[in-house]
Amino acid sequence: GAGEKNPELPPAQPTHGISIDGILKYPEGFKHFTYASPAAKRGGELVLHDLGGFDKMNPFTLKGAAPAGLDTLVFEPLAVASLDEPFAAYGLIAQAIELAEDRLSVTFTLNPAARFSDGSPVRVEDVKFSLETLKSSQAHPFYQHYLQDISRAEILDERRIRFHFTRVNRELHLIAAQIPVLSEQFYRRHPFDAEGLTPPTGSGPYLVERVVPGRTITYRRNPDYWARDLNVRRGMFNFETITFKYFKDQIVSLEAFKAGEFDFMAINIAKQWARDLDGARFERGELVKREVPHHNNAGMQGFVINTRRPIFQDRRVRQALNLAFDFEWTNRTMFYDQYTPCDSYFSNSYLAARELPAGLELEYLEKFRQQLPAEVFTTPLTPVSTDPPHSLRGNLLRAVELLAEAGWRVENGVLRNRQGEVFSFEILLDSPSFERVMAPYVKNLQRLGMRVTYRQIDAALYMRRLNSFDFDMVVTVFGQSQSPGNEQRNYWHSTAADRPGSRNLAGIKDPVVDRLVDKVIYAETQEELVAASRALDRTLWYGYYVVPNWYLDSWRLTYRDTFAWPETLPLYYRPFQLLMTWWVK
Amino acid sequence: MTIQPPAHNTPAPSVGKKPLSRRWRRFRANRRGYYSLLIFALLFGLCLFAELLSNDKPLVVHYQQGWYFPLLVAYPETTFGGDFRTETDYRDPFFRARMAEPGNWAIFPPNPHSYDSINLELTRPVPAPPSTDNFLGTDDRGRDVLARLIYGFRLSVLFGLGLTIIGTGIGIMAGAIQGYLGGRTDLFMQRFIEIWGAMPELYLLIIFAAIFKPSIALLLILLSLFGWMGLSDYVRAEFLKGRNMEYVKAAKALGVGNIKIMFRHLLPNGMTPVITFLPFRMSGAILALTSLDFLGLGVPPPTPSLGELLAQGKANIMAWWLSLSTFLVLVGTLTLLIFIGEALREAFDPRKTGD
Amino acid sequence: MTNQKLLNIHDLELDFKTDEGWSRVLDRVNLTVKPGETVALVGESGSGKTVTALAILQLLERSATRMAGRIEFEGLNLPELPERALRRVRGNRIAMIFQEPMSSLNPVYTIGDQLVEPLMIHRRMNRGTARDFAVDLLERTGIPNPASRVDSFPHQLSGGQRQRVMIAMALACQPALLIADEPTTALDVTIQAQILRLIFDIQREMEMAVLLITHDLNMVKKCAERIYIMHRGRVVEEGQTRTIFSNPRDPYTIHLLNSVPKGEAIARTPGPPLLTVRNLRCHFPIKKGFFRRTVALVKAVDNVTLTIREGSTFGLVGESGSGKTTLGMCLLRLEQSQGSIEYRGQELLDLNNRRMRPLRRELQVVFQDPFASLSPRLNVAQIIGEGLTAHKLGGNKTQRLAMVEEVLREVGLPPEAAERYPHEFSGGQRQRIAIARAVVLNPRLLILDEPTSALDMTIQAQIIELLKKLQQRHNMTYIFISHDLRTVRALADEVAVMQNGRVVEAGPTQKLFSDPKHPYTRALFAAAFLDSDGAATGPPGGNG
Amino acid sequence: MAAYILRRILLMIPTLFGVMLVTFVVTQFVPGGPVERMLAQIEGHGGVGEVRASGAGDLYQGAQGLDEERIQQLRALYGFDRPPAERFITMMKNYLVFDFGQSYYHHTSVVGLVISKLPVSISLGLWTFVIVYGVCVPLGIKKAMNDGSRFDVVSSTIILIGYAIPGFVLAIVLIVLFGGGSFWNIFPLRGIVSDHWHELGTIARVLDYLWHMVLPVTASAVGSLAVMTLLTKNSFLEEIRKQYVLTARAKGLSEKRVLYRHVFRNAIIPIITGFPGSFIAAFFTGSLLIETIFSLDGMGLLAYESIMNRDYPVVLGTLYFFTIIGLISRLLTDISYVVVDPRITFESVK
Ligand SMILES: Nc1ncnc2c1ncn2[C@@H]1O[C@H](COP(=O)(O)OP(=O)(O)OP(=O)(O)O)[C@@H](O)[C@H]1O
Ligand SMILES: Nc1ncnc2c1ncn2[C@@H]1O[C@H](COP(=O)(O)OP(=O)(O)OP(=O)(O)O)[C@@H](O)[C@H]1O
Ligand SMILES: [Mg+2]
Ligand SMILES: [Mg+2]
Repeated sequence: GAGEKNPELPPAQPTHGISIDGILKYPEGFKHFTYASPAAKRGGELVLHDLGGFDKMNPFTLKGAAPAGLDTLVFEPLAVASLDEPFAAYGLIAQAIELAEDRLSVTFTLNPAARFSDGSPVRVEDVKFSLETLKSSQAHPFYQHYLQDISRAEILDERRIRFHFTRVNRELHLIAAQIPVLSEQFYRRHPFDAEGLTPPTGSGPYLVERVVPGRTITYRRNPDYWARDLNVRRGMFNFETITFKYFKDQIVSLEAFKAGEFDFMAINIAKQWARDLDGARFERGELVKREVPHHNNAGMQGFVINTRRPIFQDRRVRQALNLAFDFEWTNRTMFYDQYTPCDSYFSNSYLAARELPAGLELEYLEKFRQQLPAEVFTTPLTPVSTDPPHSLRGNLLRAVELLAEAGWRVENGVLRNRQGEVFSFEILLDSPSFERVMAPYVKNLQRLGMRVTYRQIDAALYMRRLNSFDFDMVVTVFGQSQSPGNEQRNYWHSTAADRPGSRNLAGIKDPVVDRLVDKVIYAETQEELVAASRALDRTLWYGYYVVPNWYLDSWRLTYRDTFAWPETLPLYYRPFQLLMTWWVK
Repeated sequence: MTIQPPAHNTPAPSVGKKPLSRRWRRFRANRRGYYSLLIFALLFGLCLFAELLSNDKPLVVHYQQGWYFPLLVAYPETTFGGDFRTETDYRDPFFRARMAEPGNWAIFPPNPHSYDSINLELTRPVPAPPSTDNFLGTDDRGRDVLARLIYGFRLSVLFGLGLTIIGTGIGIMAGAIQGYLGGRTDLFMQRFIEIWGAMPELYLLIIFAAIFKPSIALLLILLSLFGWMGLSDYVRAEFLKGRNMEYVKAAKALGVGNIKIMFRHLLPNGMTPVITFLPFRMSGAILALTSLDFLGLGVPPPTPSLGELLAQGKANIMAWWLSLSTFLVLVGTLTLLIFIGEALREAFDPRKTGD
Repeated sequence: MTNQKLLNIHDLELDFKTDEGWSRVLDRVNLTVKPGETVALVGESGSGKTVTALAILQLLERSATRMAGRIEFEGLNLPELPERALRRVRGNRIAMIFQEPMSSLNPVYTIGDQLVEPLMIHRRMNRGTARDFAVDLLERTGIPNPASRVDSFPHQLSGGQRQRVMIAMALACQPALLIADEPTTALDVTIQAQILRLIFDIQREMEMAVLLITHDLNMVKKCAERIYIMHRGRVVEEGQTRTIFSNPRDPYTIHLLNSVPKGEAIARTPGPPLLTVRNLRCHFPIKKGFFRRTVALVKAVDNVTLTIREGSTFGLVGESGSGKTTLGMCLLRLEQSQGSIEYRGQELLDLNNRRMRPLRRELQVVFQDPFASLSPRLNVAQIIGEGLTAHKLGGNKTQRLAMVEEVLREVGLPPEAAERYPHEFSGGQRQRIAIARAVVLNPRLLILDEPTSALDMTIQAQIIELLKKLQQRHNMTYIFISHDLRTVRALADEVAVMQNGRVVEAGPTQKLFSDPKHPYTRALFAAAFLDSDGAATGPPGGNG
Repeated sequence: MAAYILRRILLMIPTLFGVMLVTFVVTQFVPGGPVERMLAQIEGHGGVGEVRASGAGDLYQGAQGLDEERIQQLRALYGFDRPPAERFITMMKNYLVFDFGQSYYHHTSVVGLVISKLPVSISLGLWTFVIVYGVCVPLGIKKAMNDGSRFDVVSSTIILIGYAIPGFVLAIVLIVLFGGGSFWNIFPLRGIVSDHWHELGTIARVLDYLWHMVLPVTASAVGSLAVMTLLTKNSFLEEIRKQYVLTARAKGLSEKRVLYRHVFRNAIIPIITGFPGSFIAAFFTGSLLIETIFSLDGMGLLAYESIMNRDYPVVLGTLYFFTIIGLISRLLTDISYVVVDPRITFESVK
């Protein structure tokens, strides 16, 4: 948690790191990240896998697929995010970072030692080139969008470069610091969007050693890596070589792992975790599996109810839909009890609302007491449960009551309203894996008299219907970072509700939500941010816009038992990031 | 002097026996084919009454002196003193508690599961292996595999039959016309087929999936549109070859019309590909459903299809009861069909006598 | 004893499996052939001659037949011989000329390819020598232009030419025993004589024995040393040719020997012209190479002009391959032709298919190769009934069936034949089915292409009686294509002689036969009627 | 015949045009184009797994997808800012000179893409093709000879079992059994050659290649045996009782020669008919599932992905190319009918 009082603005002198709230865990001159061990041994090889294939060596263009690892192993940003702070980055290529007082520009001072793998120094021109290239139409449009508020780069002198912003935003300087630095020289020789598999020149810890097109890529540690002993790199990137083998089928890749084809795998299917990781190698202890906790913000995964549809406009109806989902049964029979129900729009995060509102949070909510349902103030966020003393029958009976209050009654086995309209809707799915979850849910809804169908459609068609909000219910996850920002407007704000392509899938148009979203976005301090997020969390929760699903607060990892790791785990990370702190025993 | 009829020790003069009955006799003479047909007909007949064999509704309920027939009438749970006004879930503990009361009873079909009833009392994770409750285990969402097999077999066979009949019919027609008439007709119909055959079927399916609600009938129509072309090439070839035969000339000399020549003289002699492909088309139709299910373009979810089971079998390779039982049904069906086809071929081949 | 007898069939019994059960076809047949000897096997159509021949070669399908008895050949009991050893006998030691040469050749290989095969296998010749040898053989069978003919496919040959190919094939390896099943039925007398001479030459050179199956008693008289007479699957009589001809004992033999076509065409007043043919031409392109370019033309029918009068019989004779069959096909528009065919004032060549179809009932044909002209998957009732249904004749189904049975009886087949399929009949029976099929429609004009070639004398006489009766009753017109000049003389009112696609001479039968003008006609008649006196070259005889 | 062939070749032009037009028109109506597909990919739809990916320390603005302006830009990139007719004409002009353009999706030209997939497809296709025809024809003939015998029934049952096992199930089973994960470690799981193939000697290379081909070829061939075998068997049964077979036997030919020379050519027409289809299928269509499971980069996967990804240049380009091949092979088939059976003509019925 955070909540310490901050100075009004971040200091306007160059610092070794930056963060969203100005607080840095690691002081100037720190030795290494705590989740990396200086005792790590260098050497050894690591073999990994990925699904699909690759056909290019530039991770920053639109078309094609770049090999896994290329962006993090070969390219480097100006500053590296630390994995145990909500949002902080420490200089890598940029030795010092200076956010202007007006927050409309940031200045990076480059580390004079920074070198590309061809030995040439990293120059400010390269940084400028990187920004311009990524913002150009040669690069993936995502970058144009992402970097749209960084208007231009200005070279101040040989080592200093300033990025100008078009508007004030808490995150912009962090975004700027994330820009990967490309070698202008290299891309002068090899056009940015050229075809082919020429290994790129970057400044990162690894070099592309060998490529078998589409199938295998091997990286070897750059012996002359300039930042080998830099604090942000110490104890990391320990393997001598890292190889990615490509598979096209998930099940086969698991078999291959069991056959010893590669060393490490993160499992994202509960059944595989519980059932398929067995065999001689596991018994002998050659392969082990381990759940590693994390604190990533799990956001909210759920069945989104499209409130643009007349039948879903009544909050009681949506609550009834909530009550019909039997999470416990689903989790037990389908997921081997591995998941935790989503209990917040910021699940697994300090931003999630707990208990009853208090303090600043209550203050925010108090203003809207009239417009808000009473539960916001009286009941903590609790997921629907069928565990005793609750039961599915009880929940369904409660749903019947709610529906009746909303004017829906069963006649001849069918749920109808006063006009005689039938309660029917369709659930759209984009992959078959959710069909099995829907089957029992739909059965339960049918007991309420609803006519519900579910079907999977092709991804492009799905996208089209999503963008035009032409659906009744879909499964989605509202992803959240450690520091919610502008994207919240896109998720919940009434202006997004009518904008095709927005992520306000539920069609929320609630003035209270709008105001709370603004509070989140314009939060000046961490405390404000937390309070606003929690208030928003409660408001959304009791709007019953989604039928909450579940999340996992750990990574399910299985690997060859040859690795050693640092004692301290990071907090917010992905498996590959964790793996980069490991070494061979 | 009168002329003696030539030697004949035929046991009994058989005047009046129609070629059809003769073919039937020949068919029966091939015991393998005949029994295959019997078994297939039996299985298929049974499946037509799948509701009586495998259902989550009891056949008869005796409750508080009243008689109830849930198969025919949908009784709300309130009938049995329950809470919901929607149809009773007869597997619900509530209902079973009612039945446990003295004087009340219910008779369930032999396999008390329907294709879409989810076993909510499962204690083990799904897919659950065979048990006394689910004879062939459950699929990955807790539904009974046996029930899905029974219903899936029915649906798949009906679908396969439909597709086969339509596809074979059109294929024979198109091939016969091209092969027999030749010339321009052949030239242009072939070009048409080439263009038609290049139609991106998947896109059409996607387009239709966007416009209509997916259903078996829609799939049947769509797949029928394209399912005939392969066969028509074979029939065409047979007709191209057959039309030069002397007996065709003879038929022409008799004044027999083109259509009759095609279907009376040429077709029976060019049936080889048709009969060979018949069983495979049936199973092909079943497998087509599988691959479409795979893309989410198949039958809508709770519909039982063998394809869906196969897809589940792939996703749960260790749950052998899924793949194995489906596979056995497929092999069984196919083998029966092939043997039937073989007997059929023999029945139509007058030269073949006995084994 | 074994070196005395080349072939010794002892108590051969044979049953065919039918849908109704086993049906006996051969009943205790005993037959011997000595080396170099010519033995004739004669008998009624359907009596089991062909089956006997096939049994000798073990060519009957094992699953569909049941066999008992011994067939000894060169001391080997053939039924017990393993397949390998049999193969060394077949084609090499025993060769067979099949009765239906037209259907017996593989349609997709050139005759050359088929001819060289036994040579390459049994004589181990290489392809080139074998081919030269084959061309030479063909030459000796009288096929004109054999060097180019050898690349023809069977369907490009006339009936007689195909038969000669069969003969050449059988003689290729100079076997010890030649089984000749009606070897000359499709051949005109001149060629016939040439073929017989060829056989005798080889017989003399190689001491080849010949088992001659035929219904041509003249030929038997002329060639055979001994005769076996078969009737209903039994050998009813056997003996020296001379003895049997002079002193037949079995009633069937007597009956058979007496049935010689007799009489002449009944004098009739010629009716109005039914069919007038002017300048009819039919040319077949010979195609070669990958692109099948036309390299030559076969003028199968070349500028033919004829008039056929209603109610008359028009005999068409001529050399094998002279275009008789093709002319018949052209008249029926089954082959494309140029010129003019006027039928009852209507130009046939101008009619489209739809308008032609009703006329088909009036214009009927009996094909030269009856087997090929019968749909293999239709039974006889369907085959014969087909025309009736096509032209909506004969009322309902039962009536039609009655008509079918009636016509079967008329051609001498039992009514239960209606239920059987073409392959279950003997050659002569199939021929009669083809005749029945045409006759049942009661046509105005009937083209008969060698209608009696496979029939023994008794049946032949019966069929000719039938034809005459129908002519009288319905004023039918016949075009009678035959190489059997005696039958032609007995039947035809007018005769045309064809050679190389042209009609070289035509006129009233009497006049033509008594005073042939064209040298070819003269040569033809000379051959035919000289032989009948039995004065011509007989078999030189073996060492019997 | 020459005229016929010429006519057929000339007719290929309108046919090809028709094929392209029809397909192009259909693609115009497909809901959700490459832009949507790209968006879906950016937003990570269609994945497996019951927990959707969520942020892990990243800035989360990326999750918003793209704004309208960017989407328009994408549209322009794919050429959708121009009217369909214009696009079609440009496309056809380019196709005439075999310029197939760039994939929407992969960072390669269509031609390059196809070429990169061919080694796999040809390997799989060739072996499957060879095995299928090499096994089916003799087996079918043998079955025809022994029709109804125990051998016939048993072999039928076996090939039917092979047919009925869906390819992907078989493939997975093979992998589980022989891939080393659970049972025996005998065959490799991935690719057509090992990664270090280039460092091997010639013989080792060949062995390595064959070693890699065993499982995928087995998986793809097993299912294809049944149809072809039974087709051969039935075609032979149709011919085997004809008169000319008797003649051939009477000549004293060996059974083999009778069957393979005399009957074969008469019975082969149905087999030839299936040829172009299975040829194209084997070499160019490939098998999506086999390729996926054995991690092979072949045409099957490409075709499927480009269809699902709405990668129209690849869809249409490959279609154009394969249609040409298809048309030619159909013509060849027809010509081979005439070669095989001289009685066949294509003239209209008289
Ligand atoms: N496959 C068969 N099935 C049943 N019966 C058959 C079969 N083949 C021949 N027969 C019968 O066997 C008998 C003898 O036939 P075969 O062919 O030997 O006669 P044939 O003496 O050669 O007569 P023809 O002179 O007419 O050729 C005939 O009655 C015929 O109907
Ligand atoms: N389809 C064809 N292609 C080429 N030549 C053919 C074809 N059909 C027949 N011929 C040739 O035409 C000529 C006449 O044949 P046709 O069958 O009319 O003779 P035919 O008089 O009936 O002889 P036969 O008495 O031997 O039956 C023969 O030389 C034959 O080779
Ligand atoms: Mg005979
Ligand atoms: Mg003739």
